[in-house]
Amino acid sequence: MFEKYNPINDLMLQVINNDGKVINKEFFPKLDDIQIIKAYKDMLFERTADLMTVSYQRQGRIFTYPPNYGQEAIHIASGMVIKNEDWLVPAFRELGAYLAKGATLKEIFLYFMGYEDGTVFKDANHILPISVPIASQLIHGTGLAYAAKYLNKKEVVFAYVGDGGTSEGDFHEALNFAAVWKVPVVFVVQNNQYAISTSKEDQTVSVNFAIKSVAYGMKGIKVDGNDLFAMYAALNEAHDYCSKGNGPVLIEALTYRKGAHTTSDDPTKYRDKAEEEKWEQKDPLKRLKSYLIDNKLFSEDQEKNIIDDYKKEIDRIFSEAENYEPYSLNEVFKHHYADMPQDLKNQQREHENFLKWKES
Amino acid sequence: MFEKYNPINDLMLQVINNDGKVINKEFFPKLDDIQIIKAYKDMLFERTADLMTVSYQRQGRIFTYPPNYGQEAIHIASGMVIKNEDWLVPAFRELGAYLAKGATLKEIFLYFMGYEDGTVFKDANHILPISVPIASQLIHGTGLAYAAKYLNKKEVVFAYVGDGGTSEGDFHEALNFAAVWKVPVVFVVQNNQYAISTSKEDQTVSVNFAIKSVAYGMKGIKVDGNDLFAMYAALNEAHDYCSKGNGPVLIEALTYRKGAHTTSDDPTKYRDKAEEEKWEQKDPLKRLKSYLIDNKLFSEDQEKNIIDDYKKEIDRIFSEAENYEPYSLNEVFKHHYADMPQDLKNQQREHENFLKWKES
Amino acid sequence: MNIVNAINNAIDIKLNEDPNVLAFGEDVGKEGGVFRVTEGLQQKYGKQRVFDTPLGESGIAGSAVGMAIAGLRPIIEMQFSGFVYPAFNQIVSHAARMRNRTRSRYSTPIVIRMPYGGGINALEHHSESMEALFAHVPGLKVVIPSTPHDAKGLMIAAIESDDTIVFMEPKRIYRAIKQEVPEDKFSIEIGKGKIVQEGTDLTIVTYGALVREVQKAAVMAKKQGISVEIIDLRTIYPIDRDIIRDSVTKTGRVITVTESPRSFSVASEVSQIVIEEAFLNLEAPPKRVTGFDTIVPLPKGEHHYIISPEKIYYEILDTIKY
Amino acid sequence: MNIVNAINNAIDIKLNEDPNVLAFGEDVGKEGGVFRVTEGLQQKYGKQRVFDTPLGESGIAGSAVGMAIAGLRPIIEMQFSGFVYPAFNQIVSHAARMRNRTRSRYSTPIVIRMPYGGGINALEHHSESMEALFAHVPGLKVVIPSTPHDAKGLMIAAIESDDTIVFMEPKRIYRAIKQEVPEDKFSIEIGKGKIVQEGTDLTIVTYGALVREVQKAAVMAKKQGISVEIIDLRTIYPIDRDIIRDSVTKTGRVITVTESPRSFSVASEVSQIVIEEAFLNLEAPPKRVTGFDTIVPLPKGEHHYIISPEKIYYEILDTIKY
Ligand SMILES: Cc1ncc(C[n+]2csc(CCOP(=O)(O)OP(=O)(O)O)c2C)c(N)n1
Ligand SMILES: Cc1ncc(C[n+]2csc(CCOP(=O)(O)OP(=O)(O)O)c2C)c(N)n1
Ligand SMILES: [Mg+2]
Ligand SMILES: [Mg+2]
Repeated sequence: MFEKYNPINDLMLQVINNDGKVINKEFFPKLDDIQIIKAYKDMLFERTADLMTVSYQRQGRIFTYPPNYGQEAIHIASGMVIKNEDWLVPAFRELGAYLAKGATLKEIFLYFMGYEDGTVFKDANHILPISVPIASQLIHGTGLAYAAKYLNKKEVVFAYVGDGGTSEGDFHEALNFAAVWKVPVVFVVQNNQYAISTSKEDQTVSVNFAIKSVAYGMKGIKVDGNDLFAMYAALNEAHDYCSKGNGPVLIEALTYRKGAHTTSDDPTKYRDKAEEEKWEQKDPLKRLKSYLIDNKLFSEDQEKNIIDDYKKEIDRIFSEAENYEPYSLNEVFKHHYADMPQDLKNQQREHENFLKWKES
Repeated sequence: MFEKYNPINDLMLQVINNDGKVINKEFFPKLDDIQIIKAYKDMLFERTADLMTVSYQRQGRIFTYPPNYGQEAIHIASGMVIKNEDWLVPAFRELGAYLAKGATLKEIFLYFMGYEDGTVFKDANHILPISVPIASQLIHGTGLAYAAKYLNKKEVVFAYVGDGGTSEGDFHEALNFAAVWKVPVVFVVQNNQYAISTSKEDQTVSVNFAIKSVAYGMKGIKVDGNDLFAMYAALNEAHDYCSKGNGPVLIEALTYRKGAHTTSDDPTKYRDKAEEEKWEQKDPLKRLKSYLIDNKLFSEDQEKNIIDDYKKEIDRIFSEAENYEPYSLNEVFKHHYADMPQDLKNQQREHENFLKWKES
Repeated sequence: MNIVNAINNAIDIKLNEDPNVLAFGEDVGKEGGVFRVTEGLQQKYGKQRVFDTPLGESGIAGSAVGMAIAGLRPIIEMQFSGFVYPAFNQIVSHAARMRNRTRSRYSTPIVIRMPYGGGINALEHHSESMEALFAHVPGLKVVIPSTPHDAKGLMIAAIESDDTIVFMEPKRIYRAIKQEVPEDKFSIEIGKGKIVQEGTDLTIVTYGALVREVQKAAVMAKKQGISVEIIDLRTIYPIDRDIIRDSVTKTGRVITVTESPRSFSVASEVSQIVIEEAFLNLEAPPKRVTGFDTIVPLPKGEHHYIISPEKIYYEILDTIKY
Repeated sequence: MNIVNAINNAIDIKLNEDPNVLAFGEDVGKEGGVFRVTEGLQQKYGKQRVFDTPLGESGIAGSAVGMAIAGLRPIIEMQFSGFVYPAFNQIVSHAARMRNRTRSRYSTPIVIRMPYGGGINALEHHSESMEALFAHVPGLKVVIPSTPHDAKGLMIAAIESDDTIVFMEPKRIYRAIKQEVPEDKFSIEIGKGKIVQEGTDLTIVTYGALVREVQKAAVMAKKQGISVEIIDLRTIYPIDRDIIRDSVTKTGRVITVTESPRSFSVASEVSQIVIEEAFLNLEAPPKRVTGFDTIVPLPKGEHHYIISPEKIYYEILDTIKY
C-alpha cells in the first residue's frame, strides 16, 4: 500500500466515494458487517456527544471546547485499530479515539469543566493525557515507542497532530528520532485544512503532508480521512508495518474541521460558505451511511432512535459530571512531586490558615 | 539543474572527478582561468590559515578552534557567488566564506582568542556573526530574506548549517517559513559526515540531506562539496533562482571534515583511518590542483612559494591579533542595550570600586 | 478604550508612521489574533506587514531577529505566554544577545507580545505568569502594563525602543478596564514604575492584573485606618529601584504581590532591592504574596490559586501587626 | 575521584543495578560525552542503553518524557547548559507537569544533566549559570553538586528519584577536585544543604564551583579574625530553609554568592528566605555577590565577570562593617 500510494506522486488512498460506493476493492478492509455497523454507530455517538458538548458550552456549563465533527472517521478507525496494549498519544481533537481506548465521556466533560481528573483516563490502558502545546506530544510518542522496542513489548504507538502542528520544530524532531531509532510509532496528521484561522496554504507549500515523511526516510501515505474504510485500511497497514519492526509511519488524514476551532472561535472570519458546502459533500458519516443503506445494513429510522438514546445517555453522563466532587485545595498541591518539598506543604498550610481567618 | 538533479533520485551534481578531469561539461561553470586560479589560491590560503590556527591552538595561543580543512571548496565557491549586497549567515565552519565576504583573518583570530570584537566583521557588508547554537541561525536567514523581499532589495541570503544541524527543530521551521514566504534564501548543508562524534547514519536515515527540501515544497540539490566547480555551479544557480523571486533553495554539499570537530576533540575515538584515507582521495584542493596542472594553469613550484608567503602573512596577522588592546571592564557592559539600565551602570561602578580597593 | 483597544491603537499608530514596523504571529493577520489585539490591521496595512505565520514560535521569534537586523521593527505575538517556550532559544540565545555579540553593530528592536496570567477559566498552559524567567535573562527588558493608558504608552515606547522588549499583556483585564486614552501618540518611559495610590503605613509593589486586586485590598485596609501606598512596577526589568526605595523609606513596610509561583519570583527580587535600599527603615520583613509553587490549576481549582483582595488584606494586617 | 569520575561512577552503578536506566544525548555514547562523563558506559551496557542521539535537544528531552511514562528512567545530557533552550518547552511544559496533569498516574523520573558555569575559557553559550530559570518552574527540582562525593551521592539520589531532576554540573571544577569517594552505592538527600565550614560572624550561602572560591575568601577573612560559616546549598529547589535559618540566626549576617546574573537570581531568593526566617536576628542587610546582569564575556573579558576570592572577601568586610 505504501509503495502504491507513495506521497511523492500525491495520490490519496480512498475506498468509498462521496456517495458511499466502493471505488477501490483492493483496499477494502477485512471488516464484517457487524463491525461496520458498529463503526457507524460509534461515529454517530461521537458526533452526537460532540454537538451536545458544544451546546453545553453555549449554555455556559463547560469552558472552551474544541469540536471534533467532520473528523470522526479518523477517530473511530483509530479506535478500531489501536489495541489494548498500544499507546494512544492525543493532541486534543480525537474524541472518538479516546472513548474507544477506554476514556469515558464523563472524563472528557470533567476536563472541559476544569478538572485535571478529566485527562487521566484512569481506566484506559496506555493513553496519554490531552496535550495542548502543539506537536510536543509527538516526541513522547517516539519515546514510548523506543521503550516498547527496548523492553521487547508488542506495542505500537499512535500519536496525533494537526496540519498546523506539522510546522513546529517538535514535529521534525519526533519524526527524525523515530526514523533513526526505527521504532513502532504511527504519526497521524489530521489535516483538517485549518490551524485556527490559518489555512493549510499559509502553513506549508509542500505537495501534501504525507510527503514530509520522505525527509525522514520513513513511510508515508495520504488518506481520505473522511472515508472510514480508507482510514481503517491505512492505520491497520501501519500497525502491521510497525509491529514487524520496520519503523515509523506517517499518515496524512485529509479531512475538514466542520465546526469552529474551539467554542471561542468564529470561522466566518476566515472561511466561506462555499468551502463549507463543498466539504459537506464529503462528510464521513454521510458517506458511511450511504454505504450501509446501499447494502441494506441500516435505515434512517434506526438512526433517529439511536440518536435519541445517545442523547439521553449523554445528558445523564453530563449531569453526573456536573455533580462531580468539589476541587479541594489539596488537589492543587498533591501531584507535583513524588516527594513533595516542604515549601509546598508550608504554602498549603499558610493558605489554609488564611481560609480559616477568612471564615471567622 | 534542479530538475535534473532532483534529490528524490539521489543524484549528485559533480563536475570534476577525483583526478580533476571534467566529467560533466554541461554544468561546467562560466569561469575564466584567472578566476579558477584565484579560487585555488583562496582555497590554499584557507587551508594554510586553518592549519596554522590549529597549531597556534596547540601552542596555547588561542582557545578552542573548529578547523575547516576538507571543506574549502564549499567556502570558496560561496565566496565567489555571494555578492556584496547578499547576506552571509554563518554557522562556525565557513572560514573561506567569511574572508571572501570581507571579514579579516585578524578578526577570526581575535574571536578565538576570546574577543567579541572578532565576530563583528566590521568592514564586511551584510554578514552575521558566528552562531554557536546549532541551526538557530537559519531562521535569521529566513527573516533577512523576508526583509529583502519586503524592502524590494536585490539581496539573496546564504545560510549555513551542518549535517547534524538538520536534526534541530529550527532547521525545520527556517525552511518551512522560507518556503511559505517564498523568500530568497539559500540554505547550505555542509554534510561533512559527522556532528562531533555522531555519524550521519545516527543523524538521519533519509536518502540524502537535499531531499529534506521536498518536505517544504522547495528546490533542493545534492552537490559534491569537494568539487569547486560543482559547488560554484549549484550556488550560482541557486542565487539566480532566488533572485528571480522563486523562493528558497536547499543545497546539500557532500564533504568531509578532515580534521577534528574542534581542537578539543579526538576523532580517533569514533572513526577509522580507512575512512579518512578514502576521503583523502576526494580532497578538494588536490582535485582542483589536478585540474589546474592538467590545464597548465599552475605548478607545484608555484604552490610552495605561495604557501610560504601565506605563512608569513598569516603569522604577521596573528601577532597583530595577539597584540590587540586589552578587554576593558566597560566592554563587558556596554553592548547589551541601546538604552542601558541603571542597574548595569551601578554594577559596573561597584565593580570599579572593588578594583580600586583591591589595588590599594 | 480597554487594554485590547489601547494596544491595537498603539500598533496602528506605529504601523502608520513607520513602514519598517511589521506585526505577525499565529492568527495575527486575518482574524486579528485570538484576543483580537491586532484586529483590522491586516485590512489596513496589507498582508506584507500584518500576517499569519506557520505554527512555529521559534520561526516567529527567529525570523524577527533576522528582520530586525535588516532594519525592520517586528512586533510578534506568542499566542499565549505558555507557548513561548519553543521560542525560548531564539529569545535567550539571539534576540537578547545579538547586540552584545556584535558590539552594537546590530540591534534587535523586537517587541515580543504575549498575553499572560490566570483568571480566565482557561485550559492548561493558558494561565501562567512566568515573567521572572525573562527578567533574569541579560539583554531583555520586560514590560507589563495594567491600564489601557499605560498599555498604549508603553507599547509605543516598546516599538520605538532599539532593545528587545518582552511585552506581557494581562489578559484577565484585557477588556475589564475602560479608560479615556488620548488618541494621539504618546509614550511612557520603560523602566519607570508608577504610584497608583499614595499611602503612609505600608507599600505594596505589584503589576499587571493584580493592581486592581491590590486596590480593593487597600480599600479594606483603609477601613481599618491603614494607609497603603501602591506601586505599579510597569517594567519588571529594569526594575525601578528609586520608586521602591522612596516609598519603603517612607512606609517602612512592604509587600510584593504577584500571581507567579513564589520561589525565585519578582517578589523575591523586590524584597532584595528593599533590603539593599532601605534596610534601616524597615519595620517589618518584606513580604511576598504570590501564587503557589505550583502549576496554575485548571478552572475548577483556580479559585484556590488566584490571589484575592481578602488574601492581600490578610497579609497587610499581618505585616502591620509585625 | 574527581567530579567527572564520580558522576560516571554513579551512572555506572545505576545502569548496572537497574535495567530501566538509560543514558543518552548528543555524543554521549561512542565517545562518552564531550567531557567524558559517560565514558566507557556504552561499551559496558550496549547501544540500546547508552547512546548518541540526533542533534535535537527537544527530541532528547521529549523522548525521555515518553520513555519515563513507559517505566524507564532516562538520564539525558544537554551538552552545555547554554544549549538546553531548545528543550525548554519539553522540560517546562511536560517533564515538569506530566505528573500533575495526570494526577500522579504517570511520573517522569528523568535526570537532565548539563555542565554549566564559567571559567573555562569557552566560546559563547558555554559559560552560563541559569539555574534560577529552572528553580522558578513548578514541578522541577534543581541539584548542583560541588564535590566528587556529593556529585556521586546526589546523582544516585537523582536517578532514584521519581521526580524530574535538573542536574547541573559545575564544569569548571569537573576535574579540579580529587576526593576519596566510597566505591559502593550511597545517596545524598535532595533538598538538603551542607555546612562546609562552621563560623560565627557571617554566613555565606553558595553552591557549585564557587564553594571553593568562598573557602579561599574565608581564609582571608579568618586572618582578620572574621569567622565565616559556609553553606553549600547542593539543591537549589527545593531550597534548604532550615540550614539557612539556623545559620543566619546564629551569625546575623549573610551573603549569597552565585556566578549567575544578579537580578532575579538564587541570591535574591536566599535573601528573601533569610528575611522570612531570621529578620530579627539580622545585623546587616543580606547581600548578594553575583555575576553582572550581563552575558558572560568571551574568555578575554571573563576575568572581569568571574567572582574572585578577593571580591568575596571585600564584600565580607563590607557586611561585617555594616
Ligand atoms: C506551541 C503552541 N502554540 C500555539 C498554541 C495555540 N493553538 C492551539 S490550537 C492551535 C492550532 C492548531 O492547529 P492544528 O495543528 O491544525 O490542529 P487543529 O486545531 O486543526 O486540530 C494553536 C495555534 C498551542 N496550543 N501550542
Ligand atoms: C543547540 C546546540 N546543541 C549542541 C551544541 C554543541 N555542538 C556544537 S557543534 C555540534 C555538532 C555540529 O554538527 P554539524 O551540524 O554536523 O556541524 P559540524 O560541526 O560538522 O560543522 C554540537 C552538538 C550546540 N552548539 N548547539
Ligand atoms: Mg488543523
Ligand atoms: Mg557535520
